[in-house]
Amino acid sequence: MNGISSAFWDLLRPQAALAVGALAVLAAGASRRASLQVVKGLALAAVVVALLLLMTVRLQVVCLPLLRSDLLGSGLQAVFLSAAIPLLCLMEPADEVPPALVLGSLIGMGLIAVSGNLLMLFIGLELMSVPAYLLVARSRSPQALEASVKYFFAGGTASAIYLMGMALHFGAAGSLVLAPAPGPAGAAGLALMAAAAFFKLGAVPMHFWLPDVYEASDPELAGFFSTGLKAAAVLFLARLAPMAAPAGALVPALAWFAVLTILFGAVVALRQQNLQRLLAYSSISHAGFMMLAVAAWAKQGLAAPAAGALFFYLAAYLFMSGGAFLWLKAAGVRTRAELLGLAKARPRDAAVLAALLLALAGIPPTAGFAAKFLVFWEAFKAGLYAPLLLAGLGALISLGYYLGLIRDMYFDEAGPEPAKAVGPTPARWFALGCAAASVLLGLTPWLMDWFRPGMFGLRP
Amino acid sequence: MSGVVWSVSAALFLLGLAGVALRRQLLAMFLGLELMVLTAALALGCTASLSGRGEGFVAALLVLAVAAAEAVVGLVLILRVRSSGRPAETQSLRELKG
Amino acid sequence: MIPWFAVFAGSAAVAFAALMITRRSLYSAAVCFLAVIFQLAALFYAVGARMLAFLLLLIYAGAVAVLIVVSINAAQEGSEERRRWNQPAFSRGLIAAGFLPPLLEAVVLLARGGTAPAQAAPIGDLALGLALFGPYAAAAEAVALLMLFAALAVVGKPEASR
Amino acid sequence: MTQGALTILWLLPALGGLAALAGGRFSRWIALAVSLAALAYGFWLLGPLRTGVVAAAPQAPAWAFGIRYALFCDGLSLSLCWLTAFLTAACVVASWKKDYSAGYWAAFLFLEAALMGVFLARDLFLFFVFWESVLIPMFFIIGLWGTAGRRHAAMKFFLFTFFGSIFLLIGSVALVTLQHSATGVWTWDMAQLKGPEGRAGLMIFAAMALGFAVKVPIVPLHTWLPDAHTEAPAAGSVMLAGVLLKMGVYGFLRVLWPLFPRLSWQMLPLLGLLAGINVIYGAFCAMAQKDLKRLIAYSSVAHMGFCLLGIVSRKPEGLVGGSLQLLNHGIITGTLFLLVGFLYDRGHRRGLGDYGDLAGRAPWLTFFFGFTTLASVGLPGLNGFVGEFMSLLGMARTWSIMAVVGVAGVTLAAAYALPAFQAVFWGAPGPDSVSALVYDLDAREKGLFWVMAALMLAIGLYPGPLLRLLEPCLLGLAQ
Amino acid sequence: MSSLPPAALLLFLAPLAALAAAFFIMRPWKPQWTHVPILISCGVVTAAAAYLAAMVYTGRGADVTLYTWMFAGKWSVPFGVRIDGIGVSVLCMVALVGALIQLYSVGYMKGDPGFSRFIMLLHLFYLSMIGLLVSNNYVQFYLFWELVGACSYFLIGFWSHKEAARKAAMQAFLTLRLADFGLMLAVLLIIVQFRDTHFALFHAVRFFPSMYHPLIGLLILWAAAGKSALFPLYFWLPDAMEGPTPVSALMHAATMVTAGIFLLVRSWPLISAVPGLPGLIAVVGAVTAIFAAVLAFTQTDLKRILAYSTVSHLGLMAFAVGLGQITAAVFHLVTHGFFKATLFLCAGNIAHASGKSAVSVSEVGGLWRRMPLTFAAFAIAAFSLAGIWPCAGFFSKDAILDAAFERGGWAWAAGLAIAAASAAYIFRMLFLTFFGPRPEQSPARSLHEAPPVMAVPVAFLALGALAVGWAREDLVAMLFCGRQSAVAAPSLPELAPKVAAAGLGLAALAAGVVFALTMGAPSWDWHWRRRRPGLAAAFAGDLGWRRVVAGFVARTLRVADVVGRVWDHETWDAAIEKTATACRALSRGGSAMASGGLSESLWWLMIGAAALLAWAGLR
Repeated sequence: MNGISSAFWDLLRPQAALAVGALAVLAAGASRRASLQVVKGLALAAVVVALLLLMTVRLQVVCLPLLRSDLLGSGLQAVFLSAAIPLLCLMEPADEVPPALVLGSLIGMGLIAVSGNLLMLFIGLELMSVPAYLLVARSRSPQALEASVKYFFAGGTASAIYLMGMALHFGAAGSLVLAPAPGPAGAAGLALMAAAAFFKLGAVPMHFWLPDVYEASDPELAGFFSTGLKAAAVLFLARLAPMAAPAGALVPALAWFAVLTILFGAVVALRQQNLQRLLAYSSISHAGFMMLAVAAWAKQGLAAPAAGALFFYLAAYLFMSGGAFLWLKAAGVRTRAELLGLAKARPRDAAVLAALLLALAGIPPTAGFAAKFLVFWEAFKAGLYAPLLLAGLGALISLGYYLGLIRDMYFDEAGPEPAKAVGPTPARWFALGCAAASVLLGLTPWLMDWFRPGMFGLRP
Repeated sequence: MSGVVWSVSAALFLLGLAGVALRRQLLAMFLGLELMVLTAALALGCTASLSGRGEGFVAALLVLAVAAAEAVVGLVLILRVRSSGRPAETQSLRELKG
Repeated sequence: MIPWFAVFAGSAAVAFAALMITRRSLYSAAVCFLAVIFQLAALFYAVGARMLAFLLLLIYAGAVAVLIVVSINAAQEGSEERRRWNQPAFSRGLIAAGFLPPLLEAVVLLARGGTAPAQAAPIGDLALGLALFGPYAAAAEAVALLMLFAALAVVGKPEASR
Repeated sequence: MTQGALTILWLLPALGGLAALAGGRFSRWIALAVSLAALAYGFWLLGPLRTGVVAAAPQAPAWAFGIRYALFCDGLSLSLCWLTAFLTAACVVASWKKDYSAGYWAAFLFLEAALMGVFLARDLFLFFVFWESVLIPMFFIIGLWGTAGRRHAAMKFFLFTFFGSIFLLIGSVALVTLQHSATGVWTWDMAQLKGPEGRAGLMIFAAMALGFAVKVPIVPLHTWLPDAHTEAPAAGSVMLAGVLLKMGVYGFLRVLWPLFPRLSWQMLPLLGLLAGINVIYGAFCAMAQKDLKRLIAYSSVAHMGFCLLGIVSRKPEGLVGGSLQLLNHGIITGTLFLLVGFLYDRGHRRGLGDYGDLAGRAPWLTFFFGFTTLASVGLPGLNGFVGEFMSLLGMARTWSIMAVVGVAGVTLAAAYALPAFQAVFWGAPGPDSVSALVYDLDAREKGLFWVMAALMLAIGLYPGPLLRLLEPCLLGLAQ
Repeated sequence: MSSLPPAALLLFLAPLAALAAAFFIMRPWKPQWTHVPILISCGVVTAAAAYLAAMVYTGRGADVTLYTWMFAGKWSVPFGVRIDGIGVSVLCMVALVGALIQLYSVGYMKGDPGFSRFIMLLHLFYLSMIGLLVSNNYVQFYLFWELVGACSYFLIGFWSHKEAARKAAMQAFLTLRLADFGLMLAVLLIIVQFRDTHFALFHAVRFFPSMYHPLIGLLILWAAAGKSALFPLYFWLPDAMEGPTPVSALMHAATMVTAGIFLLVRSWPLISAVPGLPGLIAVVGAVTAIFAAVLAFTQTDLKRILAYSTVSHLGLMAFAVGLGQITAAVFHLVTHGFFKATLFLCAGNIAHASGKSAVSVSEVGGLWRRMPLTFAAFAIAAFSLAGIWPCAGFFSKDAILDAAFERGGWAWAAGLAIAAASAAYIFRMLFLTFFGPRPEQSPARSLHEAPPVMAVPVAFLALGALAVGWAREDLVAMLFCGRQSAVAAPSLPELAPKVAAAGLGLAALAAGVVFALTMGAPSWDWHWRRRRPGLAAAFAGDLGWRRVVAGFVARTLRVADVVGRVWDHETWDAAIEKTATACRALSRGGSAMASGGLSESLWWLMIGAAALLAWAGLR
């Protein structure tokens, strides 16, 4: 192991744990003796160990041709690792493959978090996406296969576009390290790579795969996608941001795409009848806010508080959106019509969803508001005034369906086919936990103080 | 020499894109997809060898490996579509919309 | 001076790529794809990356292209496409055209004693291997994992079709 | 008055709300107890306020970004807190007989807590959090227990106010950021913040004023008011008209005037004009209404126009008069809505033509409605007049034309209030009138209104104590 | 001088105590006895008024502040009592007449279900009128001024089941509010101008006219015109007759309507400082007097004749004020209070006896035989109104005629015209009602003399109408002691025999002519109505002024409808609602974009990448 220095191991410990976990899961599955519960337990253990190891990763900047770590990276790593926990608990896999795939996807996300090199970024992207395609294919909904094929082809094209961008970048800069490349070729390369990042995030013109995938996959998987995958996609974008040739060159495009995403996502979600598809469009709208946060962060020369705002948004989003999808699983509700008059039939469930929706809408006492407030503030500090106003308008439009759902639940009488089926109780506990977190986290946005704003030093 | 390489890879990339976007059969689109990835690997490899930096070779090689992995997944999915009784074309994948 | 060899290989690659996406029948598309791979390998060779050329042929032509042909075959049973494959006139010509350029290139290379027409100094294959398992070990490891998870695609039947 | 003492004032109803939620059958008793306790505590706070301990320094450390949990209280805030507590208690008593679920009582207590928070907040961020949290309980009150069109009204109410508060949020963020770039200190404390000069200052002033204007409501942004008032349950309309409208004017008084002293004085022509339009437009709209609650809603628009006239004039009389009119309007319109609520409980109709000749059947209801209508019209001797007169006096000393418009508004007030009274209580019953269903007030309701009537008469004839309470904190804003 | 005389306090406390006792004790316990505490308080108030009059007569006035009402910054408004000549003289009349009328109303409203409510409302009005007379600053004056207006609304609309009563009450209140617009604005401008609203300020100091001054004067005139039914805003008074007769007698004859004139007299120092204003008041007064007298002559309903006669006499008082003779105006105000109240109560007796609330001229005739006492009282009051020598009216009207004579020119002609016209319509009413029933008249059988509780107050008032004139010098003396006014109001002019003769002559001539017209063979009074119905209708409609007023009201309602329904609801609110539907339409378009096709999504991906490339290239 002469070539691999000790620092190398420091950064990859969580990924190594996940890899070992994945292999263990496959081995247990192959041996036919271990039951599915054991397999899921193993996977869960791997994730927990990875989380613990993540704590030990020294948060300083380590620079190797391939790897580099910083607080934002490890912070978001914690986000998508914890996003996997409810998924692993609640998924009912046919065999041992889906848990392994989840671990594989987590490894991919981990690699994006610690990558300092465009190639590593690409491999992380692929390692995240390929298991995702398969996980979607294995979902129970009849259209699962269709969604996974769409996801595969769109994802494949995006990766190809990313590769072409990387090649152009390599042509211009001569190295694959995350550093700005001079000349038009570098800019073109960055543009293509950014296009791939926008695709992964679900930014508007490249978002068409997202609603189909979220609608077709199982609720808990869609929850994982909306929180875990989105956190990794944001991180992927955050890695690209400092590579703009003159500092902040990418920012105006990022800001205006963000506004387009927020508005389009909010408007289209108004009419959605399938709840998972509605939450998909709402997650597109929230992705817009995250893009705005990244733009603000890049515009302020990678200032720490902006990174803090981005992290807090994703942390809050983990509880809000993840909680919402888990609630769908717990309540066994699929369409908006089933929500009518739910408050009278199941007051506790309705209250949990109401709390989550208020958080998603960004109403003050909730974490959603604190997250939006921090993004608004950073956007203002970065001088993105017009995008800020339009983002506010998007938030207003998003109220239309968040409050619409609450209205359907509380103010209407039960519809023709009220929701009868009730999901597994652990799902209800997870949903309740997420709702509580998304409200309490709001009351103490000053949690940021614990992150010591100065810590988000991200020098390219 | 690099002019030739870049023009070839640009042409092939665009053809690959066209293949993916225009063809109706999934397998033809898949071929287009593979072509685009190969072109990227080509660009990387040739630029590396012309500019003398080894990093490009590693990248090209790994890209090929990743493309191979992707190919497996792609083909499995396409065959599943075929085995579920639907023709392997984009028209049969129209249920999820709105 | 104009690198004739690279130009010829490149233009052949582009020609076959164009042919590939225009052919209605998948079989001919697969054949054209193979031809493109050969030309790319030739281009690699022209540029001096002999190792890459060789690996490309090994990985792509050997494994992926075969997989594609098998899949096309599996995906077409019972359709009229299969019947057309049996008419020799049409596809055999294509195969011949596909393999003519590599043959010519091989002849030229042999004539030049195995060195690429262009005078680019070839990068040591040893350096490539060392880099792969030195600083880039993490990337190689990751790709290996990716291959593992991709292979899982085949395992088990999806719930939908059961 | 330590921070803790003030925190109790808004925390008590909040915890009460939680208790009421869990209370089940006893939740209405919990609600009554907590609201009365809050009122008593509010009055007790007068002692420390009177002994000059106006605002204890906020002990909370400066958490991230300069936001700190800081409350403060002076005459204006305390009087508005009294109003909130009093009206909440009145609502609880008024809806005592109705079989509402535990959520109803809890919603009122949460509403009271949020409103108290708005009036006590010293930190701009905390002010905004309370400002928006008011929306949630009100949204549920209108939506769950309202009348037929409640769903649409609740959504419209929420979206409208949220639209305003987006500008408020962006304005405050801009304010703090520019303050930081000027002084290098992150602070959200209203006392330390100073509005920037020049174009940026104007933009921030405009944004925040828009946020407050939606709540006042200033005319172009008022269309949420009639729907929300008409569809809300009786007690809901009381809180909506009684206190929520005051938040807008309180925002002008507490945030805009101190932060932009010179700019707000330069904006006098525009704000004065808007206030004048409010008065006249509200009066004419009220005249055209056929529904009793919509009429009272539009009358609230006119009355808030008077408060604005007083406050915009920046004369001592105007400021004190405007603030006093906030309290008066709260009591008067609160009583009116309670009465209409009782009428609706009996006749289940709100149209002017649906009743007629109730004087014979329900003399006490007629007496109280007449009494409150006279107060609403501004009959001297009752509290409506004192606030209006002083506001108009303030404006007369600043911009006399607007005072003329204001007095015209007072005259128009009679033109819409009395025909309504007459149509419902005196007029001949129409063909489909439900007057037969109406029976007179019972002891609980009469007691409630005797308290209200006594208050109106007392403030009308002897406003001294309230004026002494309001005056010290407002003289600083006079120009 | 500064110590508060206890009697002044009694003026407030007695009625308040009585009202409280009536409302909280008598009403629930024994409603039919509610008048007991009220009548006691009337007595106390009359006694207090007499005591204060004596006090002022001996030269001791008072201007004391009870407590500070409103205050902010440097400005404050007190709540106080001012006892001076003008106030006390009118106070005595109001107290006495009010007490007698409330005694009368006990009898008049005996059977009515709302008896206790009526008595209490009447007493509340009594309290507010007294408060108005003794208040010591404009804001407090405005308080009682509005309270009086509100009481008139509830009293006119007392019989709320009658459509006409409701409409009249609403019209009265809104017209008074329109007038109060003037007073409130005037008060505001006074405070802005002089920083203080005490009447003492205006009486003591000699001040110079300033920018707001003419406006304040005009607004005060506008307010007085509304309350005292001068020309533009008089139309509510005749309709106010829908209320019970005691209300008409007390409010719309003796007390409330005189508040306007009282305001003019109180603000005389202000008005006299404005150059053209007194002249304008004189003209308005004269026009109102003549116009109303002509209309009175053509009315058929008894109470409406008296209503128009009140309007005419108020015009006369305004005419006197306009001529600068505020002492004559006050003197006439006092005497008018007595004889007009008597006339109304006699009409009330007739209505009470005939059991109908409104009695038209055709339903009476030859009543002198059946109701001798009422006839006697009516005759005395009629003589007083016409200004015939022994009665009080002669002295006060003569004083005004002297002033008119001194001014000469149009004023003298107007004075004579008014004297003649007022004699004409009152004698017409006297002859038609009491003298031999005309063939067209069909008096009700049941007409009989009123019960003592109603007859005694009428007798007293008739006595007052007779005797008050003789107390001319004492009244003048009282007006000048107490709080001295810097602007010396000229004392009553001497009784010039020539003017007196002219006045008496005209009155006698008018009486003769009217006797001929009404009692003569071809009963002219009915004759011209049948021959020219158009003319009769014109007179009934106040020569088109009612159409003007109706038009104004209709236009206001139309404006309200346009603003309320069209602007606010149908355009502005609809526009805001439309944004919501626009969002939904956009949403339908947006979700249609996601057509589910794989190629389309790839196309969009390429378009996005191309856009980014263009952006990178562009920059």
